[in-house]
Order: sequence, then C-alpha cells, then structure tokens
Amino acid sequence: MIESKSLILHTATRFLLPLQLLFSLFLLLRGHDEPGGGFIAGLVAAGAIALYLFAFDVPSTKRMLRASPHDLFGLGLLLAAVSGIPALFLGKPYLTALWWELEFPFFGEIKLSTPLLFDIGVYLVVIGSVLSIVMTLAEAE
Amino acid sequence: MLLAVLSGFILAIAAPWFFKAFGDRTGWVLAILPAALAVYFGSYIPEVMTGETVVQEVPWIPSLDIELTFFLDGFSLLFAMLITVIGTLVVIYGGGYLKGDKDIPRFYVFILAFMASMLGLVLSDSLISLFVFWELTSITSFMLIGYYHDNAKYRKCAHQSMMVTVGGGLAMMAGLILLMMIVSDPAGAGLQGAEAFSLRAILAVDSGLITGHEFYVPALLLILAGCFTKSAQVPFHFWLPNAMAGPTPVSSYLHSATMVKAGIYLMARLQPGMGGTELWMTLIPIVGATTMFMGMYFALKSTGYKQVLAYSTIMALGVLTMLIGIGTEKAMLAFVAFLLAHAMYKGAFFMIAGIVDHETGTKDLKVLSGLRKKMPITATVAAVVAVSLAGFPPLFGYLGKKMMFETALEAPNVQVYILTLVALTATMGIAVAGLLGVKPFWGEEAETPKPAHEAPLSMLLGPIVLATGSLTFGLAPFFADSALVQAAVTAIWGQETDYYLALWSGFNTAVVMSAVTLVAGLLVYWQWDRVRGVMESLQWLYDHGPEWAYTHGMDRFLPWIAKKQTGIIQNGHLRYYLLTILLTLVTLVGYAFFTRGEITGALSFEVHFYELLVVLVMLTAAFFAASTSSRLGSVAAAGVVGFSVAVVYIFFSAPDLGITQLLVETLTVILLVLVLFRLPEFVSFSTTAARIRDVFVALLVGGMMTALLLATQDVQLYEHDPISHYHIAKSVPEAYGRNIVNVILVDYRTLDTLGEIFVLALAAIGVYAMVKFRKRDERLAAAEASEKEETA
Amino acid sequence: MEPLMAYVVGGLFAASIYMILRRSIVKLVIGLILLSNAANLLIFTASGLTRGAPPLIPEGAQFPDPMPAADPLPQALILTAIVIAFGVLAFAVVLINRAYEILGVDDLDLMKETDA
Amino acid sequence: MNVEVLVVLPVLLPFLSAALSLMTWRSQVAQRVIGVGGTALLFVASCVLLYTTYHEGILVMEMSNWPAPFGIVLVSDLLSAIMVLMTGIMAFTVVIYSLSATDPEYEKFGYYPLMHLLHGGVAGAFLTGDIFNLFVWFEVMLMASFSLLILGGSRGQMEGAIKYVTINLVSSVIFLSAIGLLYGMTGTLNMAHIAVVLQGAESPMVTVVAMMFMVSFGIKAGSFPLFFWLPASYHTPPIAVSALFAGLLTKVGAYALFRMFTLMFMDDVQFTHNIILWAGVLTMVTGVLGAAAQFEFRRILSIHIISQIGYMLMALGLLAHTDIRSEVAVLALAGGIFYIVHNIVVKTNLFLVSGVVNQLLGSYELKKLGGLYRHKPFLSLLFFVSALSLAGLPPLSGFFAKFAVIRAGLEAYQWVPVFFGLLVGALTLYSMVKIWMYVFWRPLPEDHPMPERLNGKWDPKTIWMYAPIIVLTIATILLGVYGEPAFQVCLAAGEQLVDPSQYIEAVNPMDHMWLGEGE
Repeated sequence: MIESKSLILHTATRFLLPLQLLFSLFLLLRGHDEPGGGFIAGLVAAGAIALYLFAFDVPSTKRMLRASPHDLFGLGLLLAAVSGIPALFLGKPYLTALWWELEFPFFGEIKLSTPLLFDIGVYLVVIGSVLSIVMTLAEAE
Repeated sequence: MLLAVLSGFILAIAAPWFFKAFGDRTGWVLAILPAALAVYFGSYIPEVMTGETVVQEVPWIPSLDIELTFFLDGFSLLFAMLITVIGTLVVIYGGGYLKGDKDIPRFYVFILAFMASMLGLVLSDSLISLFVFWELTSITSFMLIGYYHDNAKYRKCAHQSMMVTVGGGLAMMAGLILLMMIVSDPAGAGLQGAEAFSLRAILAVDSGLITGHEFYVPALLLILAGCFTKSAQVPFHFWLPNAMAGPTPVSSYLHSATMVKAGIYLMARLQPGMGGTELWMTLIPIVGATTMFMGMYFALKSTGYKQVLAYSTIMALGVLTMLIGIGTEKAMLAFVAFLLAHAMYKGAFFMIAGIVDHETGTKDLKVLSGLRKKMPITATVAAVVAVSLAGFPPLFGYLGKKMMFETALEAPNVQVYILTLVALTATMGIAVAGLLGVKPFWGEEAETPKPAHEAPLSMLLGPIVLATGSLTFGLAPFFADSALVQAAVTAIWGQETDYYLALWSGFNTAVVMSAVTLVAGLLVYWQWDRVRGVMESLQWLYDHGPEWAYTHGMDRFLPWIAKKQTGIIQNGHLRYYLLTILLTLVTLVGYAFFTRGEITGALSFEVHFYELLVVLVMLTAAFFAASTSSRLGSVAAAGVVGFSVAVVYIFFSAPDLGITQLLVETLTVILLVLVLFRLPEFVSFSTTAARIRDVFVALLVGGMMTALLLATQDVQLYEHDPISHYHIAKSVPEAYGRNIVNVILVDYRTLDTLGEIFVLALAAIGVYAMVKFRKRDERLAAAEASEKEETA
Repeated sequence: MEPLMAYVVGGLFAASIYMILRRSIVKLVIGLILLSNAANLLIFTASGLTRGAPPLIPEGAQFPDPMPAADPLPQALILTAIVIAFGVLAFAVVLINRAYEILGVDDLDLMKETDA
Repeated sequence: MNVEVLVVLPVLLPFLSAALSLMTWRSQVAQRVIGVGGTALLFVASCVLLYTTYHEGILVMEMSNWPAPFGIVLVSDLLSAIMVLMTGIMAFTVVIYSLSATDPEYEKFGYYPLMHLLHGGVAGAFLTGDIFNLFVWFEVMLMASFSLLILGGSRGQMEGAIKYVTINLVSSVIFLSAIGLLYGMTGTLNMAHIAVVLQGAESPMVTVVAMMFMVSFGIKAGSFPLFFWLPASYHTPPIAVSALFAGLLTKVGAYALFRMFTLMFMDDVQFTHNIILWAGVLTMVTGVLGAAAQFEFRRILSIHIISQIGYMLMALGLLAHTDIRSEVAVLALAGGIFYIVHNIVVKTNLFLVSGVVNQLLGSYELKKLGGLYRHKPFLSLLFFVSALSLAGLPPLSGFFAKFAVIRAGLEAYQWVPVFFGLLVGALTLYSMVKIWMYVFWRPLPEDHPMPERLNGKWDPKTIWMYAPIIVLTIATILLGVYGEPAFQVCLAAGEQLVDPSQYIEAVNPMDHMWLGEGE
C-alpha cells in the first residue's frame, strides 16, 4: 500500500478532511436544487476519507470513522428503503414523497422530506461501499 | 373404477409396511387386493355381456381437455380380468420366488403400482390419460427389470427397455394429438374439448372422416410407433428378451401377459376408426407377420428357458398384430381368442420357468432333462400348457391357433407373405412347445446345479390355475366364448359377430395346415440340435440387427456427437464465446436493419472546435488503450477516455453527470492502479490473424452502433412530448426541487436509485467476501506455514 | 453534433470490443470499463444533445432557463448507469486480481477448466 | 394501506431483510433468523399477491405516487405474480436448505444478505412495468449472483466468474443501449406506454432495436448460441447457490422475453418470433447433447437448464405461426409459463438432491458415486420423481408442461420444432437415467470406502436438507396429478398476454397523458 508517512500529507489531510466532509454535506443538502446530491456528495466524502486512508492506515481510519463501512452502508440501505414506508401507512404508494416544513430557532424554515432522507441513505451507501472496497483492498496488501 | 385403479397405487405405497407386518406371507396378503378387484370386475360380466358399457366420468385437467374418465366394455373387461387374475397369481408367486430377498418390498411396490397403471390403461377413455398410464407402465417396468440392479448388464437391459418404450411413447403422444386434431377439425367430425380425446367419442365418428383426413397417415404412423415399440414388434423387438433380466414373476406378468399387450390393445381399439385402409391392412400385417416369424425363429435358436419364452412371446405379439392388421370380422374373433389363450399358457410357462430356475439353479435347456420324477406337479402342468402352446386340441390354444389359420387364409392383402410365415412359424412352434414342456421333464435325468425338488404352493398355484383355465376353456369353448370373448369382439368390432368359437368346425384347409405343421414341427424338435447349429452359423447377421443399431446409436454415436458438439461449442475460450455472441448480435440486428431499416437522419456536422478536440482526444485515447502494450499506459488512456466523456457531459448540459463521471472515473483509475501492480505486464498473446479478426468484429459492432444511432436519429414515434417534459414541469410546483436530475433520482424514479444503491452495496459485499474469504483449509495451511517459519 | 457523436460512440464500442477480445484479463477489464462508457454516451446521444441548457431551474422560477433545457431523464438514467457500472466494474477489477492470485495466470486461454 | 401494497412487498421485504441482515453482520443466529423469517414472509406475500391478482385482476402501484408513465410502476399481472410466487417458494426452500447444507463460513461473508438481494432483484424484475427499472433489477440480481458465485473462492469459481461476469456485462450493455435507442424513439420508459406508442407505429427501426433486446435477454436466458456463461459457471458455487441460480436466474431472462415479445414487439411476429422459435429448437438440442457428454452430477443438471429453456422459447416462438388471439396462442403461452414453473421447481430440487448426494459420498463425479438405491431408498425416490418429471414423464408436472407445448406446436403446424421437442424429451430421459444408473442403482465402486453416513441412523440435522426436497417433490407431483388449478392460472396468464390491452388499461399510461401544458 502506498503509505506516505510524510508529515505534510498527514497535516494536510487532517486539515482537509473536515473541510471536505463539510463540502460533501453541502453538496448533499443543496442537491435537490443545484448540481450535487447523494451520489456526488457521497463520492466526495468517500474520496476524502480514502485520502486519509492513504495518508495514514486502515486501523487509524477505522478509528477515525468509529464505524465499519458495512454498518454505514447497511444503515444507508435501511434508511433509503424505510424512507418510502411512511407513505404506505397514509394509503399512498411506496416511496411517495412527504414534506414537513419545520421552523428552527436559528436556521429558520427547513424543509424536511422523505426524498432528503432517501438522499442521505444514498450518501451513506456510497460512502460505505466505496470505503469498504478501498479498505478491503488496502488491507489485502 | 377410479377407486379400483387408485387402490393399487395406494397399496403399492403401503407395501413396505405390509412387509414389516407380514414378512414372508406378505404376498398372500397383498394378493387379496387384485383378487378382490378380479371379483369386482367379474361382477360386471353379466352387464357387459349384454353390450352395456359402464362409464365413470372423472374430470381431471379440463384446462388441457384431459379427463380421467373410465369405461368398461367387453374388451376392457377382458383385459381387466387378465390383469387382476394373473396379478393375483403373480403377487403370490413373487412372494415365493423372491422369498428371503431383502429387496422384496420394492418388488411388491412396483408390481402393485404396475398393476394399477395397467388397469388404468385399459379402462381409460381419454387417450391422454391412457397415455399417462401407458408411460407409468414403462416406468414401473423399468424399476422391475432393474430389480437386480447390482448387475451392470441388467441395469443396461432396464435402460434399454425404458428408452425404447418411452421413445416410442413420445412419438405416440404426437400421434394422439394429431388424432385429436383430426376429429376436432370443424370441417370433419368437429369434436370439442375433452370429447376430442375420448376413445368412445372418436370411435363413434364415421371412420371415413378420420382415414380421409390429411393428417391420417402421420397420426397413424406415430401411434403405431408407440404400439410397435411397446408390443415389441420388429424392428423394436430386441428390448423384450433383454427385459427378462427382471425376476421371473415380472417377466411373466409384464413382459408376457399384460404390458407388452398394451400396444396391441390400443391398435385393436383404434381399428374401427383408423383401420380398413390400404396402409393399415398392408403395413400392420407385414410387421406382425415378420415379428411372428422372427420371434419363433429366435425362440428355436435360443437355449435359455426364459429366452425361448421371451421370443415366443414376441411371436405371439406378432400374431396379434397381424390379426389386427388383417382386420376382418373373423380376424377379430381370432385375435381375442389368441390373446386369451396366450395370456394363459404363456403366463403359466413363465412361472414354470421360474420354478425350474429356482429349484434347479439353471435355465439352460441343453442341460435340463428328466425332472419329472422330482417335480411331478410341475411336469404335469408343463405338459398341459405345452399342448396348449403347440395348439393341440382340446386345449384353448388350439382354438386360438385354428382361428389364426382361418383368418390368414382370408387375409385381403399380402396373403402369400402371411401364409408362408404362418406355416413356418407354426412348424417351429411345435418344436418350441416340445422344448419347453417336454425336454426338461422327460428323458434321462440330468445333473443340475441345485438338487431339484418340487416348488412350494405359492409358486405352483399360478401355473395350475392357468393350466386349468386353458383346459376348461378348450373343452368348453362356449364358456369363454359367451362370457368374455364375444363381448370383447363386439367391443372392438363395433357390432356383434356371427362367428363363435368351436373345437370342431368341419374339415377345412386350416385343419390340414395344422396337421402338416404338426408333423414338420415334430421333425424339427427331433433334430433340434442340428437345426440350431445351422441357425447359429448365421450369427454375424444377428449381431448386426436392430439391437446393434440401437446400441451403437446410444453407446457410441450419441456420446460421440455430444462430445464433439460440446468440444466445439463449449470450448472454454471466453474470446470465442464473446465473438459468437457479438456476431449473433450483428447478424440479427444487421439482417433486420438491411431488410427493413434505413438511415434517414440528416447528417449535419454542426460542431464546435473544442467539442471536436475533446472527442478526438477521447478516440485517440481509446485506440491507444486498445493497442498499447503498456499496462499503465492502457489504464491511463482509459482514464483519459473517462475524463473526456465527463467533459462531453458538461458541454452538453449535464453538470451532475459530468461531476459524477469525473469522480467515478478517478476512483476507478485508483482501483485499477491499486490492483494492477499485482498483475503481470502484458505479454503479446494473440497472433496477427486473430488480431485482424478481432479488429474486424470490433469494427462491425462499432459500425452497427453508429448505424443504429444515425438511423434512429430522426425516428420519433410519439406524438406528444417525451415524458421528461412532465418531470420538468412538475419539478418545482409538486416535487419542490430545482435540480431536475436530482428530483428524478430521489423522487420521480426513486425505485431505480434504490436498486442502484443496492448494487453498490452488493459490490462492496462481493469485494469483501472475495478478498477476505479464505477456505478453512487454506487458512489452516497458511497458519501452519507461518508456524513453521516461526519454529525455523 | 449527433452524427459526429454517433461515429465517436461507434469508435468507442469498437475499441472496447477489441479489448475484451484479448487474452489478458487486464485488457478485458479495461475493455469493459470503456464499454460501459460507450453505452452511456450512446444513451446520451440517442436522446438528443443540447448545448448550454442544463436541466436546472433558477431560484424562484418554474421552468429551466433557457428553455427548452436538455432532457433530464436520460441524464438521470445515465447517472444511475454510471454508478451501477462503477459497482460492477469495481467488483470485476478485484475479481481479476483474485483470479490471478488463485489461478496464477492472467491468460484467458488458460482458464478453461470449468468448461466441458 | 391499499391492496396495491401487495405489489411492492415482494421487493421491499427482501430489501429490508437484506438491510437488517447487513446491520447484524456479525451474529450468525440473527442472520439465520432474518433469513428464514424474511423469506417466509416473502413466500406468504407472494402467495397473497397471486391470489389477489387472480381474483381481482392486474394490480398496479405507481411508485412515489407519480402517475404512469411518468414515474415507475410496479405491475402484477398473472405472469408476474406467478413468477413472484416461484421466487418466494425458491427463496424459502433454498434458505431452509442452506441452514444445514451451507458452510457456516459463508454466513460470515454475506451469504444471507446476498441471498435476500438476489430474491429482491428477481422479484423486482418480475414486477416492474418500467423498462429502465427492469435494467436496474437485472443489475441487482446480477451483482448478487456475482458475489454468490465467488463465495468460497475456489479455482473453478474464479474461472467461471470471469466468464459469467464478462458475458453478463456485455449483455447489460446491449440492454442499456437498446433502452437508450428506444427512449430516443418513443420518448418514454413505461412498458405499457411504449406498447401504446409502438402499436401500429410500424417503424422498421423498432424491429431492429427489438433484436438487441432479444440478444440481451437471450444471453440471460441461456439461449443458443449465447449460453456459454452458463455451463462455464453454474456448477462451481456452493450447491444451495447453484440450486437457486438454476431455478431462478435464467428464468428471469425467459420472463423478460415473454414480457417484451408479447407486450411491446408484436408488429413483426413473423420475423421476431420465428427467430425465437428456432433459437428455442437449437437451444434445446444443443443443451441436451451437452448434458449427454457430461459425467458430473451438477454439470449435467446445469447444461440441462439450457435445454429446458429451449422449450420455453419454443412456446413463445409459436406465436409467429398462430393467430395471436387464438386459443392455440393462449395454450402455447400457458404451456410456456407452466413449463417455467415446473422447471423452476424440478431443477432446483435436483440440485438440492445432488447436494445431499455430495454430502453423503463426497463427490459429484458420477463415476465415484453409487449404491444409494440400496442404502438410501427414500432419497432415491425423491431423485427419481424429479428426474422423471424433468424428462417429461407422466403423471408429473413435466409431462403436462411438455404436453401443452407440444400440443400447441402441433396445432400451429410446426412439425420440425415438435419433432425436436419430443426427441429432446427422450434424450433428457437418457441423461437422467444415466445419473440414476450410476449414482443410485450401481453399487458403490469397489475402491470407494463406504462412508459411515450411508448406513448410519437418520441424522436429525439433515432434516433441513430433506424438508425442502420433500416439499418440492410433492410440488412436482401435485402440479402433475392435481395440475388443474395451476393450469387454470397459467391459461388465464396466457390470455392476459395475448391481449395486452388488459395490461395497458391497468397501467393506464394514457389517462394522465400530459400534452405539454405550461410550455
């Protein structure tokens, strides 16, 4: 495995990672209106963590993540699949979009919706899967 | 009647438990069922004799026009009686014959199941349910022939009989469906639904409508293929002698008295509807007569007791077929008489064969001699049935044979052929009767492998009953005549006949023939060894008959062609698989294209310079990737292609696509690089010829795709807007999203996306499983290896 | 532009087909990657190409600007197809790696044990 | 909840099971409980779905509440419902079988989630009424099958997987390209809507694109000359996986052909269906000959799948030679569907039996096996029944399936296909009897030590292996001797297929037809 122990890379990665993750969240949340969305956001986040992985190693990446990639994509799948179920109880077809407009004290009005939940599911699955593949390969060394 | 048939199957399933309860006496206990059925069917005799037909309608699979309706007329009744009476005797006999054999429960299971199938066959009204039972008899027969399955040769025999009879059966199925199509032709009889498969309904149709139909000839030939194979007619006869691999009670019941007569049964049934044509009256008698002659010829040549019986059964089946083919009124009477006579004497003979084999340990007729002192009852019975077989008065066999002569003398077609063969067969028949009934029991007493002694009652019962039957019916033919024969003849002839059975009906040609053949036959018997010597000198001929063709076909040709084909098609080369698939695609698409399509799109090349640049880079990179011998170069080039594709997406208004493609391409290249360094460098593998071929195919496929794109360019089959206009219009007001692509992904077409993330997850699981999974032994080996290293 | 793209797509197909017909498993898998790109471009082209009109609706508007915008549906389909292809190809890439480790060869002509 | 919810359950349940199963990755017990529970629910749901569809007509659910043709619809007509029921049965029985047949090692590497996703993908493919969505389900199903195929990582699996993956990817690319071209021409993805647009369109390019679909599905179905991936791979994975593949996967391709070439591509039947017919004939012949050359239990069974697919294609192809609304056409399609049902049951069952045989004697090579009729008569009986059913002998399901197809063939005057249909039946019997003679009748080879398991007492642990086999064997018997209900359903399904207007009306893509308002 390409394990550069260079200090610059370490520092840069440590510094970049939160920014990248934040950026990916931004992409995720604005995806419904501008280019972005679960896939792109997930790929960006996965790329960021992969960079961290190359800079450090698998165990420390796992520690940093505090969850195994399997759990990430398992959760994502569950979230995505379940996001369609509430509609069933309202007598609507599976996956029908439901919208709630919530007032938050600081952020103002935020539209919460099942498509957003679904997109978060997608986001998690993309991160989980890509990381799982990359980490598996990295560990196989 | 449904219950009568089903009870056999049910008892068959229960038979192993009966065996646990009753042990050696199981045969006697189980025989109660066939005996009861015999009584049950016997009780119908008075009714059926008056010309009544008893019908029980049972629906089965009406969607396919299949019924399970049963009917009982004289002919079915005759068969039902044979099946149940001989069945009773055989079950008892089998119990004695196989006593101590640990597989005996299986014998009971299949013999009872067989009996039930056979009953179903002769009682069925629907041709399809008849066929179902027909195949069931083949299956049960397979299991019974293979009873001694530890012996490789016997297994092969069972296999052969199954393949031949089932193969014929398949042809018959097609024939039966064709027959259905004939009678349901609206221009003809126009039978509807299940009626068109009903035997009774078909026979009620004017036979001209059937024989005049364009499908008559194929239907007849296909049905005959089934009948001929099942009833062991030349050239399909060879399986029957081999079927003697089964235990003797099986041979006696299935391969002599009942199952092999199924074909005869069906032909006789169809005779009023399909008979009477030149084809019928020529083909069937020729096949029948030939079979008859060949059967007797080989019977005389054989030396094993059961072999002789098997061939003489073929002879009898030939006679029956021939009589059906001749198809006159008298022929039908002769047919029924001969059928009954044969069932009785041949059933008895098989059981005697079993007794002899069982009690002496050999069935070689060259060895057997002078058993009469040790086995007096057997010898007496054998003598009686031999007389019947030879066709001497006053036994019933005589009646059958006399009627046969009389019929042959009035055969409308191919009379000379028939008469010649009849005379020759009768002559040999006398000799064979002698071989079976006289030679083993009379003369000097010979050594046998086992010290001979009389058989137990269970085994003697069958032959005694059957021999008594032959004697009674022979002495008092009116008894059989009035009870069964006339009713049966009426059933298959369609109306009552003027003929009747009598021991003496005046001095005529038939009597002369009987006398002449008798003398000649005795002569042959006397000179048996010499005759056989002559016959054996023709061995080469026998070795290259139909059986040779069958064996070669099955054991040589089929595996050869199968291997050859598999070697060519499934050759293991992925490239050839892909080539075949791609060429198929190009051929089908290309053919459809050239026969109907055309390129209509306007070839406008309104292109921006930077676009041209990107696609040129893309193509160059693609061709570089394909042609380079550098691993890394190839990967990099593929990456360039991917990135140019992303640029194209962005140029043409697809920002989301562009970004995704960019990210995915990056990841793919990373993965490739991660993995590639563990793989060897390219080595030039393919030959130049292969390369040229592949370039050619590649260009074909590429050209096809280009042509398709160009040709569909201006094809717009819809009158309205594409559905995406709806997506655009509703995106803001109803889906609350301004990025329409994303709205499609998470709202309009969420299900696609759901599936897609499952694919991603699956890929991750797959990769994980592939890399991490090590077989336990593999892991153990690895652990051991590392241990060794450590100790070292 | 579409006619040109038709030829480009054809070219991509040809290159990728040529690659999957090679004996090396590495070429095979690169060929598969190109192949999926080619198919995506084909869909993209088949439904018509539009310059400079992404299917995005400006804030406060009801319709994209300018109109008519590019057809968003094929884009969504391609996006799905890209991600699916990524999953499958990642699997394929690892598969050839494992296959090489286990079989010890990378020549497809030597991989014919499982066939008759 | 409306009754339509039934349509989504066969897809949703496996996915939820899979997601749960992934979350409980580390607990073997939980995986097994979810495995059995999830597939049991799937089975029940599929039963109710068929029942409801049969009695109340075609069920449609417009996913995400967007009207057809704009959103994705899931449609359950009888053909779909029948296929989903088969999925449910296979899922449940095979998972039960896996409980004692599958190496516990596999369970640590996603065996159950993969299985669930395979079921979900297959069910989705059967139910969807959207052509691109069909592609997605195909991919779900394929990806799951890829991963299951390599589980165990043996040499054979690797080789088989490379061929399987490559050829199936090529098939997917052809499929995808065809969808793209079709969308370009019709502007829609909803299958009912496409059917409406194509009706009477008489564009020559439709037939051309139809050829691409035909080739793509032909590959998935294992049709001649596109089936190579199948004999190369199907016999390599763990036996429960092989069994499920054998039962379900190729049938998805066959289903797709049935769906596309009755609903959408019906303008040029003389051309398209004739190709299917003759492809079917060649498929059955090559398949059965391929099997005759084999001496390995699983390989014989694998290659036979191809031959059986031939009958299904033949049934569909007969439409080229009948009046589409005629009874013969209905019979042909009903026969084809019944054949699929029968084949799924029997083929899976034979694979399961081969697994038991392997566990008893430790081999799949016919020449190393023997003696089972002597020592395991009950197992022998189970095999014998299924084998005869496969060969089409009465009164088992295979006979009636074949009977219907052959009868339809004769009534359509297709003598040559019928001839081969019958011949192939005989050769199938030949192969099955070959197995019977080697494995069951023949005594154990002398150099082969008698495994203790052979004479030992009944091992209660194997109950989970026997139970599914017994159930499936009873199923093949009942589909034969009590086949009327099943056949009625198949006939009704056939009637729906020959009259696509039922399907179209149920989906009703025109009702909401949006005429570009607001532009």
